[in-house]
Amino acid sequence: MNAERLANVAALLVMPFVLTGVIIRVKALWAGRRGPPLLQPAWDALRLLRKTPVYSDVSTPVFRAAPWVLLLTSAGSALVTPLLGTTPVFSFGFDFVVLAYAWGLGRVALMLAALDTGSAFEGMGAAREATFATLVEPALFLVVGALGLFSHTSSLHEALALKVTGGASALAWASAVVALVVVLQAETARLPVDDPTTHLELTMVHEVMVLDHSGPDLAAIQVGNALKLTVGTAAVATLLNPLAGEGTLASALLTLALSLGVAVVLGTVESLIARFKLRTVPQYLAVAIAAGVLALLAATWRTGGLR
Amino acid sequence: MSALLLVLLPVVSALALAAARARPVTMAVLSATGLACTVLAGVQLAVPSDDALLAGLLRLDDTSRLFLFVVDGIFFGVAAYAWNRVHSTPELEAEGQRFAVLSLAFLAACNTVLMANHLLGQWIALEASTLAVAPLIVRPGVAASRQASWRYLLFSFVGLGLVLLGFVCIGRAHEGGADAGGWYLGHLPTPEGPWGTLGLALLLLGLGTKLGLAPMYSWLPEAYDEAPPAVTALLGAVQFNAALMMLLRVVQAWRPSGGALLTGQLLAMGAASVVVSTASLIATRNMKRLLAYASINHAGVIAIGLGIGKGASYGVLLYVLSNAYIKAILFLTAGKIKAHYRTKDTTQIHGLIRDLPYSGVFLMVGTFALLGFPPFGSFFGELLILSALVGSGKTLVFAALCVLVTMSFVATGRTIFPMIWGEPKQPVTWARQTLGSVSPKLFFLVALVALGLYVPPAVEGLLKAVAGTLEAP
Amino acid sequence: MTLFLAAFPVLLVGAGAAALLQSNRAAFVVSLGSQAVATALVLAAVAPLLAGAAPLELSWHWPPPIERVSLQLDGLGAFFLAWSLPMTLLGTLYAWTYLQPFFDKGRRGGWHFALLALTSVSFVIVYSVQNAMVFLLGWETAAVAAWLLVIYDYRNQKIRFAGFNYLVSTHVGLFVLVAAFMLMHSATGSMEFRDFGAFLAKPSPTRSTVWMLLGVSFALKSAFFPFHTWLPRAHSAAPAHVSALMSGVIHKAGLFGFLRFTLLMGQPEEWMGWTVLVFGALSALFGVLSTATQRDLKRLLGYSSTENVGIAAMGFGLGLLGWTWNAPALSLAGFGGGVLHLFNHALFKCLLFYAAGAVYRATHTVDLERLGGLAKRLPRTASLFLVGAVAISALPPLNGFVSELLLYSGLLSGTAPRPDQNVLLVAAAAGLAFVGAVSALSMTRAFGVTFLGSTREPQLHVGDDAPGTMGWPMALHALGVVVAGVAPAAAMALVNGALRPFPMAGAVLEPLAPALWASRALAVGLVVVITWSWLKGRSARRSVTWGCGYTAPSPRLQYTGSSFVEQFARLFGAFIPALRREQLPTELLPQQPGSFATHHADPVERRMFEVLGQGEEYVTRSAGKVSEEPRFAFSAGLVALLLIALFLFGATR
Amino acid sequence: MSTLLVALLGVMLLPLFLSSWRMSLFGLSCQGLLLGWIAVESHTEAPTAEGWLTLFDLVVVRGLVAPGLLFAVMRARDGDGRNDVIPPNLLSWTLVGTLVMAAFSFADNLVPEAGDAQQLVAVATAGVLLGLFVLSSQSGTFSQMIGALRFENAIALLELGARGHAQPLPVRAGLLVVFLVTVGFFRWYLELLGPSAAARAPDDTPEAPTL
Repeated sequence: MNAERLANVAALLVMPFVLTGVIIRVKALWAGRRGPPLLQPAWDALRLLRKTPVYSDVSTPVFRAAPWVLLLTSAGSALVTPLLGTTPVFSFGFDFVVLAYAWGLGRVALMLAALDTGSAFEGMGAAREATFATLVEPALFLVVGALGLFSHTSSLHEALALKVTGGASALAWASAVVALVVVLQAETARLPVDDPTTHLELTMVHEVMVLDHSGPDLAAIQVGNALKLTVGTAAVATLLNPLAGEGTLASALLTLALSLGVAVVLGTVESLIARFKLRTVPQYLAVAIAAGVLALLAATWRTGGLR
Repeated sequence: MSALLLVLLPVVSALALAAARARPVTMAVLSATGLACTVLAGVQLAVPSDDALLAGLLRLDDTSRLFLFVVDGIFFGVAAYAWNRVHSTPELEAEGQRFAVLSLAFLAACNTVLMANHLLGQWIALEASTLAVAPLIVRPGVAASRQASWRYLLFSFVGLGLVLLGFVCIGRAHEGGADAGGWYLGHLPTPEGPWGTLGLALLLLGLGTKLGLAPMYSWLPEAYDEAPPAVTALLGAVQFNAALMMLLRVVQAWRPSGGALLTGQLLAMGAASVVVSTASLIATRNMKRLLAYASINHAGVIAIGLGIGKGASYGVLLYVLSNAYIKAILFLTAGKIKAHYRTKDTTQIHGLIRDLPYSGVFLMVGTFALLGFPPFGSFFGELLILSALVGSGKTLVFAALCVLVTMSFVATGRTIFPMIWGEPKQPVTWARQTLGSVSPKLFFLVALVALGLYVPPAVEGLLKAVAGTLEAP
Repeated sequence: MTLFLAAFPVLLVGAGAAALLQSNRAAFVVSLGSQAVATALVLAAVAPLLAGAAPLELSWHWPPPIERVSLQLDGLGAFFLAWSLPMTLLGTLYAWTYLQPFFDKGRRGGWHFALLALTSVSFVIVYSVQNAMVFLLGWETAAVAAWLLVIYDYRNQKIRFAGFNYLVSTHVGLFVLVAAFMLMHSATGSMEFRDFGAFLAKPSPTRSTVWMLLGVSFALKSAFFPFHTWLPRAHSAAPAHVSALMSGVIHKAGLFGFLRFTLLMGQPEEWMGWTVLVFGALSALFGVLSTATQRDLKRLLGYSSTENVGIAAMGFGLGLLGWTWNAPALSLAGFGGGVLHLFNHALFKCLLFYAAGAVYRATHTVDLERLGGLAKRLPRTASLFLVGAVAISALPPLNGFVSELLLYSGLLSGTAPRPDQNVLLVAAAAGLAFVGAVSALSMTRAFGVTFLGSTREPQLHVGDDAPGTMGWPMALHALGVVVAGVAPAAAMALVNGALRPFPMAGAVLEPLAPALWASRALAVGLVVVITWSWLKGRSARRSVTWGCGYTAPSPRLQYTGSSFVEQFARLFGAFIPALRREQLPTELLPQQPGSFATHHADPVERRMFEVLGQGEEYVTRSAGKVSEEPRFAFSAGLVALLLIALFLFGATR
Repeated sequence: MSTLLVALLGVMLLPLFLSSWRMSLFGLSCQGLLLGWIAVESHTEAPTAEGWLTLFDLVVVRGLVAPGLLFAVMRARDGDGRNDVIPPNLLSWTLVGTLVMAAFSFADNLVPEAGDAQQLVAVATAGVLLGLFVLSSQSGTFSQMIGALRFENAIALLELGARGHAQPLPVRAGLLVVFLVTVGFFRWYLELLGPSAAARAPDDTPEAPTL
């Protein structure tokens, strides 16, 4: 068991930068460019760590603490998710509730930091982030609750390792994948919900909240986001991986491959479609909620449903 | 023997005051007589003597002893208030003289009603009390008060006429039998057959008019509004209880035989008067008229309580007694406030709690008791009546009563609370209220709280006995 | 039992003395002293009960109409008393400084402190009495005392209206409660709760009606969704400590009443569990939506009481369901979660209201649109408000998270007998998650807009931070919040005492031990991170906030409370109607400044006032028609006479 | 006996249709006298003290004293002698007719066997209903007094019919005294208020302090 935990910790250290690098590289390829080296996000983080931060004279200690709270909660949540398809570093009953609410704490810290700077743009970003979060949370609980009902468990990694046995569990599995992808895109500010590389503050959601952060704080936020991306991708990969629960080397490698695959898909999606209008994003998030409800209803289906 | 004094003493002092022109001592004699009657009633309460007087026309039993003590106590309070008023404003001398004579005659008549053992005799005493108080309603120089006084007399005349008609009809029910008993309480003719039922119905309609219940009640707001506050207190607390005593005698006597009609008509009239008074409470802007409609509301609830009977009698008695004290306090305070602000319009009066601390507190506490807040007797009385309503299966009436009482609660509170706590418009200075002028109301207040929280065992025994007589067997 | 009984006269004497004393300081000391002695006495009597001693019984004769006054102090009553009285004590301490401006203007505080002692008396009565009449007496005393406390600053008409609105609502609640009691009294013939219990044990249509009536009256007392209209007005009008006590402690009597009668009833029916669960969820949803959109900080906290009471009711609903499916673990998770959340809510709600009081004391306004950047002037209040805000949004390290985790462990456990029931429970869990997210949004908005950024109204004068006597109650509540979050076993010791009278036994928190260890680890991490970043950043370079090159930034440019929630409010516009008052500039070069303000009204209240207004106008019109002329009365009499004759004809024919 | 009753009914109805107050008062005194006559007719046994008292009450008090007192006041102040007792329109006249017919059908329903007793009850009920009808249609003080006195006479008539048991003397005397004092008050109020409820100008004298 310790070998798996060590592997998980190693994955936790490496995967965030690799996945972000893959997404950036795929977008560059679609745009016909070679794109930066795969580990560029790591180098950026190191560069920022060496810089000295500059704080707004309006801000309070909350501004200074928020990035590190985000990093702490994202790292904490990563410890609980099955990065390599097998048992994560820690696994206990209702761990995904702790995960969801830890992400909530990180998000609240970031929003407070945004409001602390007293700038109109950051307030706008915090408002949008808060509104989208209110739609993402119920979707996450519906999906993981439904999966929990299927596999009669309350811990995250057993729920994700769903065995598709009948029509009902197939439907649940499919709608869970759709819902988790949408939740992943909303949480980690990927297109079509939010464009990380845009320069026009009025259109940003996540980036505009971190406008005023500099130096190590900015690095902490970027690593925190990368960690959330890893957690989301690993969850989707574990769900896609047919032999998720066995804990063999093959299933670990398959999960890694699937994670990279998901990163590639995300990069492709980002390259091909533009960002949704702000008014339609809630409808897009409603798709995740609908998928969650569908997964939940599948649990009551006669064939393959719960006995 | 001492019971007879309760009637003779006021009559003698009334005659003395009428004859003599001794002005300054008049009010003192009035209050002294009031005090003497209260003490006598207290003595009767302590050592009950069950002798029949005046060839059986008057007799003291539990009900009359209880009501005698309460009514005379309130009369003494009103007399003390009047004495203080005359003492503080000398130009009321003449009016004080007239008030003393007539109110003593009124007291004598009311005491007779409370002690009567013969229904027709009781009727005569009630008519006499009406005649005694009618001229008191007239305030010199105010045309509306003359109109109100005439209407009061007219309605009483017609109401008591109906009662007499009822008696005649019940008498006819025994066309053949040589019924020697006549109208003595011990052995009354039973109202059965068409004549009997008609008689009982007319009787209740007439008494309802006298009590201010539904169909013919429009005299009450006018009379309570136009009369001087001391007379309003007499009307509301003393005359109401005298008329109620006659209704209690009727209920005690004929509940077994005419029970169904009794319940039906009392419930109907009670419910109708609660509805009408709630509507008028919401609409009125005049302070004394508001209190008048509130007393119609309470009369309605009492009628409903008497109508049900089963289990509600204790509640009804508690409600009646606390109601008497509440009306005494509120009418006297309303008088003081009107004299101070020169207006009865509730929207003009503000900041009472600071302008007139004593009256403000009395109005607040009186309104609390009026609306049925806990520490006062009316709270438990109302609860018992409501529980008996539910107990006897009349849940529809219960629901309607709850809604109506809440609506009247809102209407009364909405009008009176801004008066108590508002922002005082013009700082009018007023002679500091001495403890003397306030002591009668203080005494009523103590009695009110005692009725609510802790009824002394002696009084409790009496209340239970009286409630027993009102219950259906 | 004598210890407990001694508290009653002590409080009454204290209240009486405080009312009569002329000097405010003497009245305060007397009231505080009597409450302190009473609290000590009650805690001494209550402690063994929480540890599991047998309930104390006592009854003695009282003249009618009460007949017998019987007291029975069991675990449930002990739990409520254990924290109600100390919190009222802290409220009285807070009141002394908060009311100083009034005392300086010559206002007498004697009555106010007396009423605070009287509120404790009503707790002692309501939480221990077994006789219906005395229960109603205690119930109404609490209502009247709270009303008189709310209208302390009676000079202001809005405050008087809010007080009267509250009084009428509680009076309606009292009538519904009287209806339920009298139905049971007529069925059993006695006023004792023990006999009511015997009647309630057997399922029957009357039992269901009585249960519904009790539910409505307790819902109105605890301000559940359709009956909550009195709460926000009363809280924005009342002094801060009165709002804190009312929404933290006094309105918990409703939930106590519900638990008391659930115990008396014994085995519930399944539809009762679902009704309470759905009713609680509805109340939580509506409460949190209104919390997100209010402009007035105290109204905002008032609505969040409706939300948290709804969450506690979801726990009770879950407990009832577990009881009917005889799944003890589920039932314990439900009742345990509900009662723990009720206790946690009392802690952090009082903290938040005290902080709001400190804000009002410093700036004389609680309107979010004018506040901002108060953290620099009121550091202690800001940090304590932050602790309360994090706790109320149920974020991990603090106590709100523990009780919601308990609820989730019940809702998501999947131990219901049929799959469709499990699905409904998971849906309820999703609803709870939505409520948690929106509560996070509203508390971020409340804290961020009030304390962070810069003051939106430049000429707003901000006074100094809360002095000692206001600071200590806040600090104690914050300490309670942190301890209940990090070491929930302490809070569970109280809650287990409350759960003892319930038939199902078992460990409540043990299955969640690893999750709680995770949140403790997170707490340690947070402390390390916050202190490290606070030390590191003190000496850092400072400059202007990045404004994308805009040269003339002004504090008015900041996101205000309404703009923060504008997109969210548009999503849920049906539930929270937005009112706009605007005076837009018309000409090309506008001379005078335009104005624009948005308010979010409470749809239930607007509808209620609309209906009441129509009714009153109709009654006034019709009452006006009936003239005072004797003619009308006599014609009515004539009609009555003819009716009697007709009735007689019917009889004789 | 029945002719007397018919005469009494006629005396009750006639003044309603005329508009002079003299006719109303004259009607009242006729009613008193006829009542006395009926009392003498229906009680042939030896006259007792109560009998004499009743006769005195009917003939002297109701027949002469009451109308006389009111007559003095009305003559002193009244101008053109016009005073309607019921609204002078066909609707009120038809109502009077229906009320009388209702009284008769009520009587034969209540007292099955036809005869003097039934007729007496019918006329008495008609008197009660007419008295109340006058009261419920007039707001003038004088008309209200006429209505009240008609109502009282009808009760006295019904009482005559039910001569079942003798009242003790003090009670009968009490009834008489109370009626006399009431009529005295009627006279006092008539002087105070004036015959018709003309809307007097509201006296704006500052309100004197009252008790």
